[in-house]
Amino acid sequence: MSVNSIGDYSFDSRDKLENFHGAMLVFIQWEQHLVYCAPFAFPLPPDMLLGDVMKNIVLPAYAYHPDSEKATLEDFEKGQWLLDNKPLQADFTKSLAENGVKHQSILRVTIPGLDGLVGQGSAA
Amino acid sequence: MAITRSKPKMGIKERYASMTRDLGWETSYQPMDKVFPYDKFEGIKIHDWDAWVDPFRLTMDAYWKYQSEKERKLYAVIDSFAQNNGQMGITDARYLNAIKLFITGVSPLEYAAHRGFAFAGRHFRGVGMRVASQMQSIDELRHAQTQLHAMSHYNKFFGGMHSSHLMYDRVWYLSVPKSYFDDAMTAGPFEFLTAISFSFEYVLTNLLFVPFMSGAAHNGDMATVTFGFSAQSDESRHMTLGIEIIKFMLEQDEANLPIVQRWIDKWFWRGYRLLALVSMMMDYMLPKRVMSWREAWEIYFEEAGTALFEDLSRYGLKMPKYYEVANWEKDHLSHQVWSTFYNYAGATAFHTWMPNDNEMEWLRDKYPDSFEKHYQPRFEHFIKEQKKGNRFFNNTLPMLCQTCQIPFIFTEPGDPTTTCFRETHYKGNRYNFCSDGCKDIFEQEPEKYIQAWLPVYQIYQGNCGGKEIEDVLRWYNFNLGEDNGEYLDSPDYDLWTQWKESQSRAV
Amino acid sequence: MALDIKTTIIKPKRHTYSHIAERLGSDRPASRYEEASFDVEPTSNFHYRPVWDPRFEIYDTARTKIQMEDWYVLTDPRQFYYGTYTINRNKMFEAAETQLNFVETRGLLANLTEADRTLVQKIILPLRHYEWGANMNNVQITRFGSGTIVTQATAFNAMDRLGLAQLICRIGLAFDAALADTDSSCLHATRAQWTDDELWQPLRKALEDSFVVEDWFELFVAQNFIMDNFVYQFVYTQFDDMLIEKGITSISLMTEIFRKYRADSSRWVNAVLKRAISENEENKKQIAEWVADWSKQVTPAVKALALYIQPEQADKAVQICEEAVQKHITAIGL
Amino acid sequence: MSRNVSITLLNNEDARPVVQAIEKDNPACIINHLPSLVKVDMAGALRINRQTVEEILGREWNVQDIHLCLVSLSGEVEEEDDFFELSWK
Repeated sequence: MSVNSIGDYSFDSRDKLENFHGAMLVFIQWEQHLVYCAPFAFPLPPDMLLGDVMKNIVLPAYAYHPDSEKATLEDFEKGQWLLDNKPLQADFTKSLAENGVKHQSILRVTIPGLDGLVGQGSAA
Repeated sequence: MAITRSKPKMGIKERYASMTRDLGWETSYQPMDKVFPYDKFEGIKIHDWDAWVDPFRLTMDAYWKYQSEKERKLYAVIDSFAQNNGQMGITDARYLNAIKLFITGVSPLEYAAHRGFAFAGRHFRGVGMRVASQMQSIDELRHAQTQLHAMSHYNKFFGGMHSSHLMYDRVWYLSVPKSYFDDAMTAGPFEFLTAISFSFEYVLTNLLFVPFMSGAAHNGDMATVTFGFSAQSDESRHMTLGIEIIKFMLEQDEANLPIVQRWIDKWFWRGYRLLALVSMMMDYMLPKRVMSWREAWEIYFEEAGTALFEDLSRYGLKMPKYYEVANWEKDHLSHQVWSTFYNYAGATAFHTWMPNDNEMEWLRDKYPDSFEKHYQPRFEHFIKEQKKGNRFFNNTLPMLCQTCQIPFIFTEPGDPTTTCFRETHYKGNRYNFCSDGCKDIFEQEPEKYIQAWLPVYQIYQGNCGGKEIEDVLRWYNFNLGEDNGEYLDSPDYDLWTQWKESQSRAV
Repeated sequence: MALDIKTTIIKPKRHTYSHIAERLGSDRPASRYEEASFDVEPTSNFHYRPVWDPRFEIYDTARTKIQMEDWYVLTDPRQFYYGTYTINRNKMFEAAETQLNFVETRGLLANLTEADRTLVQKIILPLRHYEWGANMNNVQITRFGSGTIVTQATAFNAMDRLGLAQLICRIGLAFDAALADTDSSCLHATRAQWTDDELWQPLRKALEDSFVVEDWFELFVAQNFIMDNFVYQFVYTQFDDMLIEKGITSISLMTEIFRKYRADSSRWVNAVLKRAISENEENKKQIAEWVADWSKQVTPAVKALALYIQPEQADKAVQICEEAVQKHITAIGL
Repeated sequence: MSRNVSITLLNNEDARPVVQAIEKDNPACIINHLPSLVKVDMAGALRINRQTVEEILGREWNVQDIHLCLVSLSGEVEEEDDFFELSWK
C-alpha cells in the first residue's frame, strides 16, 4: 500500500544512516532480563569490534542486574545470539559489520542458566 | 401535575435544519472542488451530504447558554480551590504525578483537536458536518484552556507542570501522544474524524476520562474533577459525532466500507497504544484507586465496544484488528508501562515510585494471573535495592517503535517474558515495530511513518540540545532534581510531608 | 492555627508557567488570558507532513507572506479566552433574543408596508449566507493561522458569525410567523435570492473568491477588515439609518446586535492589523495591497445594494460607505 | 441478545431529577453510583421523557438541558422536543 495524497508525497527517512555522523543505530537486548524494560539503542561505528561493544558499553549498562555479576564476557560470546531474528555465531574479535550487523539491526542474546531474577519464564 | 408550555412553531429538527444546512450553497464563481479541495481524495464517496443528521441540534444561542453556565460553575470551583489551598486536600502528593502527565500529554492533544476540528469544520462540503466539527473545535479549545487554568494552581507548588507545551514538542515520551495526533491531523478530514471522533472519543476516551476523573474525585482533586466532568459533558456530543460519521460514510456508499474498516483498524491500535499511559495512571498513580485498568478495559472496551461493533455489524463492519491482543494485554499493560517509567525516572517530568505493601496486595488481587508471577519479583528487587540506597535509574536510551514511538517494552501476545519484535523493509531501509498492529499501520503508508521524529534517535543525531543526558534534559526545560527522579527524593514529597506535619501539629 | 500554616509554609514556588514568566519578564501572577493563550500552539518537531498539502508542516508560518518575529504580539484587546468569550456572547445573544421576542410578541413586523417588508427581507435575510461565508473564512484562518493568540480569536469570530447567521434565520422565521396566513417561507426563499438574484451576485462573487485565497492573512484582511467593514457599514448603519428615517424601528431592534458585534470585533481586527503593519515595511506594503484589492472587489457589491435601495442616492451612499471604511484604514496605520 | 445501552451523568442537582425520571420510565434499568457519577445501564433502549422530568421538577425542563449533566453515553442518540433516547439498532 502507499499513501493517498494530494501532490507529491515523498520524504527522506528521518533516521537514515547518513544522519548519524558515521555511526549506525544498533539495538541490543539481553533476553529475559526485563528489569531493563526495553532493548538499548546505541549509535555505533560499524567497524567497532562486537567484543568492545559488549565489554565497554553493553555490560556496564546491565550492571544493575544481579545476573550481570554471574556472566563473563566469554559467557556472552558463547551465548545464543539472534541477529535480526536469525541465529548468529557471534565473533567478538570481529567488527559489528563483519558480524553482519547493519543500521537498525537488533542483537539479542540469551545465556542459558541466566534467566533473570527468579528463574525461567519470570523475565525479571 | 402537567406543565403547560406553548408549542414551538417549528420542531427541533426542522428549526435546526433551517439554521444550519440551509446556510450553505453551491458555489459557482469558484468551483466547489476548489472551495472544498480536501474531501474527495481519500476515496470516501458521498452522494447526499444532506443525509447527515446531527443528533444534538444545538444552535449557537443554546450552545452559548449551556457552555457559559458550565464555565461559570467551573471557574467558581477553580477560584475557590485556589483560595482555600485545595492542593492540601488531596489524598497524597504522589497523585499529582498523574496530573503532570495529564497536562503535558493530554492538554496539548485537546489543543491539537481544536485545530484539527477547525480543518474538518471548514473542509467538508456538507454544512451539518461542518457545524458539528466547529462546535467540537471550540469545545476542544475550551478543554485545553480550562486545563491550563485548573492546573495553574498546582503548578505554583509542584514540579513538572511549568512547561507543558514546550515539553510536548520535545520530551521523549510525549512524542507518543504527539505523533498520534500529528498522524490524525496530517490525514484527510474523513480519516481525522474516524481517528478522533470515533476511534478515540467513542471507543476509547471513556477509559481516560471516566475512571480517571472518578479517580480524581476519589483523591480529593476537586479542580481536576470539575474541569474533567465539565469537559466530559462536551464529550458526549463529540462521541455522538463519532458514531454518526461512521454510519454516514457506511450508509452513503458500499465502497466506503473497506476504507473505513482500515481506518478503524489503524486508529483503534494507535489509540490503544496511546492509552498505555492511562493504564499506569489508573493502577499505579492514584493513591486511592477506583478500578483497575483491567476492569476498566472490560467495562469500556470489551462490553461497550462489543455492543457498539455488534450494532455496526449491520454495515459489514468488524471488530478492529488485533483487539484480541489488546484484550490479552490487559493483564500486563500497566505493569510493563510502570516498570518503564520507573527505569527512566531520571528523564521524566514526573516522579515514579514502587507500590507499598497494600498496593502490592491490591495489584495481586486485581491481577491474579499476572502480577505475582511476573511483576512482583521485579518490583521487590527494585524496593530492596532502593532501601540500600541503590535506586535504579536506567541510563541507556531505549529502542523505539517506528509507529507508536513507545520503547520496545511489550511482550509477545501470550508470552509475557519475551519482548515482541516485528520488522519491515522499505526502500532498502529496515524499520522496527513493537507489534503486528504497528507494523501493519506502517506498511499501509510507509512514506508517512519514515518521517517520524523519534526522540531517542534524534538525540543521537545531535538535535536535542547536546550529547549528555543532562544537556537533553535542560533542552526539555526540566528543573533537574525537581521535576524528575524518584518521588521519595523529590521536593514534592518534602513539601507534602511538611504540610502534613504542620497540619497535624495544628490539629 | 490554620492561618499560621498558610503564612509559613504555603508559599508558592512560582507564580505562573515558565513560558509565561519568560514573556512577562518576571515570575508574577499571570492573567487567565495570558495563561490560556501564550505559546499553546506547537512550533517544532512535527512528525509527518499533511497528506493533503505536503508543501507545509502541520503549523507553518510560511503559510502567509506576512512575517512576524513573534506572532503572540497580536493580542486581542478584549482578552477573550473561551470562558470570557462564551459568557460574553451568551449575554449578547440573550439580549438580542429579548429584543427579537419583543418585536415578535408586539407584532411589530405586521405593521410594515408590503414594500418595506419586501425591501427589508431582500436586504437583510440573504446576509445569513454572507455570515456563513464569514464563518468559513474564519474557520480556515483558525486552522492555518499562526499562534494561538490569533487563531483563538478567529475561532471565536467564526462562531460569532454562525450565531449571527442563525440570528438572521430567526429574523426570517419572525417574518414567517408574522405572516401566518401564507404558507410560503421568506426564509427559504433567501437562498435562491443569494444564488440567483443579480442584487447579490457581486457580493457572492467576492465571497466565493475569498474562499480560495491561500494566504490566511490575506483572508483575514479580505473578510474581517474589508468585506465586513463595507457590508456592516452599508447595511447595519446606512440602511438602518434610512429605515429609522422612514419611522421603522423594529428592524433596528432586531439588528442591534450586529452593530454591537461589529464595534466589538473591530477593536480586535484593527488592533491585529495595526500591530502587523507596524512590524515592518514589507507587511505594511503587503497589507496595503490587499486592502486596495479587496476594496475594489467589494465596492460593486455595495453599489448593487445601493442601486436597489435608492437608485438616485446610490453614488452618495457608496461614497459615505467608502469614507467610513477609510477611517478604519487610516486607524490601522495605512 | 439484548445489548446494553448506557448513560453516565454527574451526581449532582441537575442530574437528580433526570435519574429519577429514568428510573420511573425504565424500571428495568440498573443504576450504578461511582464517585461523583451515576452510570445507568439498560438492555436495548433507554428513554428520558421530558414530561416525567418536568413532573419531578415541578417546572419546565428542556431536553437539551441534559447537556448540563451528561458525562458519557453508549448507544445511538435520538433527541426530540419531548424525549431523549438511547438505543442499539
